[in-house]
Amino acid sequence: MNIIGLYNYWIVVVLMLIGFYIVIAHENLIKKLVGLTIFQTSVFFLYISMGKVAGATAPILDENYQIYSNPLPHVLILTAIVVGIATTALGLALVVRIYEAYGSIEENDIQVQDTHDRLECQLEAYGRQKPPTLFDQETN
Amino acid sequence: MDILLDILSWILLISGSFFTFTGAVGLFRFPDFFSRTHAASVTDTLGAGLILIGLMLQAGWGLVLAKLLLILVFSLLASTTACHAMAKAALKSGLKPLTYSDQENSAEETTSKH
Amino acid sequence: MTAHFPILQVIIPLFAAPLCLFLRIPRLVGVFAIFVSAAAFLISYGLLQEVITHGTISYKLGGWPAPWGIEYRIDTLNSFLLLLVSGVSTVVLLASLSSISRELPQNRHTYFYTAYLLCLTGLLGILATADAFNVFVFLEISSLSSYTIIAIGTDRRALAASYQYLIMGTIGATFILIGVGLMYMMTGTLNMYDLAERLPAVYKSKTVLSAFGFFIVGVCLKLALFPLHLWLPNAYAYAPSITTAFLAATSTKVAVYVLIRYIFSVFGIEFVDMSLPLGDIFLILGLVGIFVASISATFQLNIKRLFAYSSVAQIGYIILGLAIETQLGITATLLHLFNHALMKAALFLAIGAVFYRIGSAQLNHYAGLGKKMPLTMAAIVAGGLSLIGVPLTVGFVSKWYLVVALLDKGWWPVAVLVLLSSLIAVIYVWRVVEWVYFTPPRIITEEVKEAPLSQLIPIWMLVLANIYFGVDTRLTVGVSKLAAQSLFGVNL
Amino acid sequence: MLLSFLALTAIAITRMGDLFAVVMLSGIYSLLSASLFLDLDAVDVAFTEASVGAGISTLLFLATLKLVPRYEKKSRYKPALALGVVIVTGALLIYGTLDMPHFGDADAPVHQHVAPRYLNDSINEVGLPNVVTSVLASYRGYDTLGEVVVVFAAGIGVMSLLMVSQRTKARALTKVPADMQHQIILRIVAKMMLPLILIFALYVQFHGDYGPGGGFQAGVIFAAGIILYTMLFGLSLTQSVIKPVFVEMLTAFGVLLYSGVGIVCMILGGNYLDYDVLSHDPVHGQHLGILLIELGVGITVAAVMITLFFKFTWRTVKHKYNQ
Repeated sequence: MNIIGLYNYWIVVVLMLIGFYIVIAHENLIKKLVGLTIFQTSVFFLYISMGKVAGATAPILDENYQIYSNPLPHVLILTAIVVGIATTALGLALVVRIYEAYGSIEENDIQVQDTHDRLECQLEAYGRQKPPTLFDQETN
Repeated sequence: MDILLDILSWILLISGSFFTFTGAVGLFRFPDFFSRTHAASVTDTLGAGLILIGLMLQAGWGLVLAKLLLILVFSLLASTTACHAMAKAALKSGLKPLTYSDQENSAEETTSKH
Repeated sequence: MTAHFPILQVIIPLFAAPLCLFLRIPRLVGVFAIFVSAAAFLISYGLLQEVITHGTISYKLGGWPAPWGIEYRIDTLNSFLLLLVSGVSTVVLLASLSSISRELPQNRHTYFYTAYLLCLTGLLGILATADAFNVFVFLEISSLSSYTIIAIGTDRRALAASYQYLIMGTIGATFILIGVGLMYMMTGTLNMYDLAERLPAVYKSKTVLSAFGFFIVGVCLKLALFPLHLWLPNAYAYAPSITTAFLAATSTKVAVYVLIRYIFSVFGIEFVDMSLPLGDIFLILGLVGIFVASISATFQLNIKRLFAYSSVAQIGYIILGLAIETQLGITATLLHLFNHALMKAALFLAIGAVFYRIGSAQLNHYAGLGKKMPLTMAAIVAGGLSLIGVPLTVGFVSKWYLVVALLDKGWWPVAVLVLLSSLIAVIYVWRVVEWVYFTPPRIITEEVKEAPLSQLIPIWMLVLANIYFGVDTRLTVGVSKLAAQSLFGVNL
Repeated sequence: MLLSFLALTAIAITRMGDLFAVVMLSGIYSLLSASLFLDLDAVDVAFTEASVGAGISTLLFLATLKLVPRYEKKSRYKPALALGVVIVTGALLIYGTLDMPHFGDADAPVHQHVAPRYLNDSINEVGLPNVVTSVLASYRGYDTLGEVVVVFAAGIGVMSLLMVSQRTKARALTKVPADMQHQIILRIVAKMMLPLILIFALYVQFHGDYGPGGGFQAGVIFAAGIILYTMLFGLSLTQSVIKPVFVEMLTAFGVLLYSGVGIVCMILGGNYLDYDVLSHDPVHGQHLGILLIELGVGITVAAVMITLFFKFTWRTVKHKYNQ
């Protein structure tokens, strides 16, 4: 019984994890955003599942029905979906600009270019006045 | 009368499902893009269309019937146009249909439709 | 009208932001934004007075009673922070008029101010609300607009930084969403105070525990607690100066507020003690964060990055105060929240003023600026001293309270470590001083003049506030104590 | 069954290197989710997910793919650390599910505490059959305002990030023809469909009180109609019909309308967004308030979506022109 009652949630958890994995493991900026969408959509399932009542119908009042599912999670998720698309849109705009500026949408390439920039600044700073005693160890 | 309608609608539903199924099989089994598009469009038109008509027979007179009718009209319009656009885009981007010389004779009839 | 203060506070910037798009004349929009922010500041001052004299204010949005509708609830803690956020925002905006015209193309100004006001709306909304889901919505308002004001500049690295922040921030927000969902699942309510009443019945449940876990991790991502801070240094370093000053002073502070609010008012300290060694986790992460970030700061060449790392370190101090879990500790945390906002705003504004003149934030370009821009540089030094915690500055007050709280708890090794870490702060502030005062000026900087008055005034307002609140601690300490008391009072 | 489909799609997405396919799959994922939402009685959510998730978001992804490389670079990503984080998260989640009320259980706390009032009293207090709309627009109307502001904020973000100067626009337009000038069938069908789409959007907008639908969905559908038109007839023609500046103003106008309704409520003596005071009869006031704010939502959402599409398309035109 325990297994059946929770089965639905477990699948949702698996979906969330797949999305989450895409976000953190992949280098491609667009793919990260797709992963983010999957991650968020899966969280929506968590909410909607908890609002479901067995044998109920959609929460639109009608004389023919007595039991309705819980409307509150639906409202929250409506909000969350719209927030999700807003984030995606902004993220995509950033990706477009990043590609124009760096010529790549792979996280690695971008980091390499950034580090390169920073090292050049350091050379300029210490090149003439002081030897470079301390290097920036930071790699992120 | 009711039973007649019921039987008719079930026939339609089942044949619709059959076409949907063949469409899906075709999508996987056909050799090139254009023949696959053909299979997919069968799903959209014949499959979905028959199922919708079957459902309409089940629905009886009312708002639901009208809605199903609208869905039918729109899906016919939209999916055929989309298929057309897709095939055209593929052709434009340089994808050539398979011909006799590439493949055995079975490919010919599917490709010539487009 | 006073009855509507809690909502007006948030609604004024919210309503003003879209109006900006209609005004369209950049300068006008800037002035308009200043007035809007000042109005929010005045209202929050009124609110603080009201709360101190009459106690907690509750406001029912839409006229619906609390668990059904959304409630705004203002008490000492959040009115104090509302005052801080709107105040800092106003001062920063004063400096923005000239600074923005230097750093942004003309046609982006309107968008900048719109996004800025939206960000302010979001932050104020998070502070004022008593509804768990509403926090998520306003968090997203402030986050989305802060991604915008970070990326809006001309530095390409800001784009990548903003993207990184977007990913991390959205993961954080989604974790918060999961946390809220699980809490809702167990209690059936979203109102914080209703949650606080209903949660004890299900304290033992594993679901509540994981809800708590998700919520905390989500918020910690937002407040850039070590090791979840990776987005912060880049975002602060490459954003326009005004953005940096504003966000550094406010956005992480608001996240800390959410953390405090949930730990103390919603879950309750007993639950936290019972379920997780959160105090120890925070203690360790706070300490490691302080040291790692401070040491990283000493290696930075970009002065904005330097102080961004120092921000991460300061978050460590703030979390340390939380880890103590005593009234004194919370007082120290709140004090440091307030004080750190003052000093970072002053510092980043001063850096912005330098950028206005020399167009760079590289430390080596600061060579010899001590003579050219004496007032601005004096402000940077004052801010730096405050960061170290020299007496007569605000930094001293909060570190003093932190150390006292640590000793009171009996954690004297930690107190020693805190004092030691101040030494690292001395190192990185000294590096700045060395470049500014003890290096011969470069040829390019020959022509540099003092920063314009429109920037000096806000900078020195903040610096004087730094010194004033370092000497006269009645207001800040009083309010922090009151807030800490009320936090512990709720759970008794 | 649907859930397994979803899982399969998600796994396919992780494996694919072709971003175009990834985006299409994510559209399929959204559509499957929408069916699942429908199955779980969340009709409004299903509607929104289908129009927003499967429609607009796929469209935006495709618009971006026109501007960036289509294939993911195979690189050595660090699956060990990522897997670790994911497994910890998953463990925490699974651990959390152990004490959850069972799926579909009517006695779960969720159904006992706050929700019953919405289901039992909203018909008297707000007077709408669609409880989701009542809660969305009235009980938790402030959240919805926040959500409109989020959309607006995203709109502002994209506007500021993807600006194209007037000069480039004027010059580019003379050189770059619309993509689909030659698609005659498409154009004719689209011309037939467009008015119907717009009418459908209006229906969804104003029927949201009684059935699934409302400002968001309507806004998105309306925008989809305009976007369809833009894709087929070119930017310049669309922009001579709908001025971009005007659309930008509209994004702001929707937010102003929504928050303005709240302020009017305050002036009339109620709390913020307390529609009861808008009319002598509370239920009538609620109706009026909800109508207005849904309109505000619809306007902002539609305007933002159209603006987003314009901005992305302009970027594409600019790139082509520069080449």
